[in-house]
Amino acid sequence: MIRVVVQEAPIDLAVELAAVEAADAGAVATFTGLVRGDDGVTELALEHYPGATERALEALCEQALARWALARATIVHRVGPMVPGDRVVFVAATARHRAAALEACAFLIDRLKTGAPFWKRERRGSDARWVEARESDDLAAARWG
Amino acid sequence: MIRVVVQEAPIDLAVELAAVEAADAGAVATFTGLVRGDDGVTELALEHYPGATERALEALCEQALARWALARATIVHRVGPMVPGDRVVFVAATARHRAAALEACAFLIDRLKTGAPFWKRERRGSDARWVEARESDDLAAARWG
Amino acid sequence: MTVELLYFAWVRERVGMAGERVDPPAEVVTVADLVDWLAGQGDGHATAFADRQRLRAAVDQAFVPLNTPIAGAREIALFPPVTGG
Amino acid sequence: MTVELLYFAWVRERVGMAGERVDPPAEVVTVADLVDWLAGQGDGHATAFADRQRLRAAVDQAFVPLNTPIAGAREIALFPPVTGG
Repeated sequence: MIRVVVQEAPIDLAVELAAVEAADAGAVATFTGLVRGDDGVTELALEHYPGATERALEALCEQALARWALARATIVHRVGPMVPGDRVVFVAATARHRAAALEACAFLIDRLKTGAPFWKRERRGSDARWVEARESDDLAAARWG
Repeated sequence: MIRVVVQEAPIDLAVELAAVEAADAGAVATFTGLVRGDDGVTELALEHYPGATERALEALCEQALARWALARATIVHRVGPMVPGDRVVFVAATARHRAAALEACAFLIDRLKTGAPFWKRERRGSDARWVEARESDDLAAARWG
Repeated sequence: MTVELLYFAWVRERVGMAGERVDPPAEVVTVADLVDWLAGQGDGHATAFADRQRLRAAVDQAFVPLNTPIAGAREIALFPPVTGG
Repeated sequence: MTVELLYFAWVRERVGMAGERVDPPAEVVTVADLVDWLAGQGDGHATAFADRQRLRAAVDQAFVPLNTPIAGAREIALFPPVTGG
């Protein structure tokens, strides 16, 4: 089962986890990405491509379900302006066996970094700039072949 | 930073996640193990070796901190009688970078299966039996060298 | 051929709009041709489309390489490499 | 030498107690020797300690192989392979 949400509202982990655990699968692996404030960032704004984003994330979930014996794959992504500590993305994979859940969770977040149309703009005080793509993200996604 | 708890009380994910996210690290990987009821199990009871259990789990967290650049490693393990759907174990690793968080989380749950003194007894109606150790768990733990 | 263009991130900012409807000439066959043609449509466009190495594209919401033909496309999006997640 | 023994899971159930204080003879040098000696201490003990392949041990809360010497140990735990997590 696939759940993909792109939203401007904050991500409520209690709600997302409850939805994920409702599946009758013993292994629940999650990844949550938070806005980091340790390098002076005061605001992170995320732009996306409505429609194409949801398609890309659903395609990622389908790939995960085809590759591992999962009960459920979930991606919840926030867009718009955020501040340090806010949750940007929540990914979850549930399965009967922990290896499938853990691997699928890592796959989803690695692929999401390079395969979905999101763009980050960081603000430090009055200075705002678009984040450059990182080669390390391409490498992490490539490892899944 | 290490947090290890062995408790008879239910695991409260909201509390545990809040504690984990308080660390100023952008990547949060978690694994939650639930009691499965799909093969007729009506109750799972977990016995442990008080004192030695906490030491073993703390040692696992220390190994993870030595091996990956983590902000925080957390293991919360429930003991005593549980029913299907209950959370047995919650593992979390936080880091600046997602690869470290994801790998450390997988390491902690793999090692925990073979390296900590817990014993499971399953009840199906009136029949109760101790769960046999599985070779696949030894193999999963061995892959971390 | 009339096609709907969408711009994101700094492409949008440099062009100065989120999208436009265009009718490129017949010699515009691929996305790369479209980028070259757009670069001549004004100062903002020139800045946005100067460096192809830093541009990515989607045709009808599917990510494609820049040498992809655009015949029959309804919606083409142009944007920098993604930095999501 | 007096030592505190702890039993867990089906070892505890078969012996019929969670632990006991024992004073094994001098020829009991290793954990394996202790297991053999305990097997002769009664019917429950005999059932619990019949199959060494299925027994694991900790000396003073450190997991050890069964050929580990027990000299100086204060607490020895005997139990089945763990099935945790």
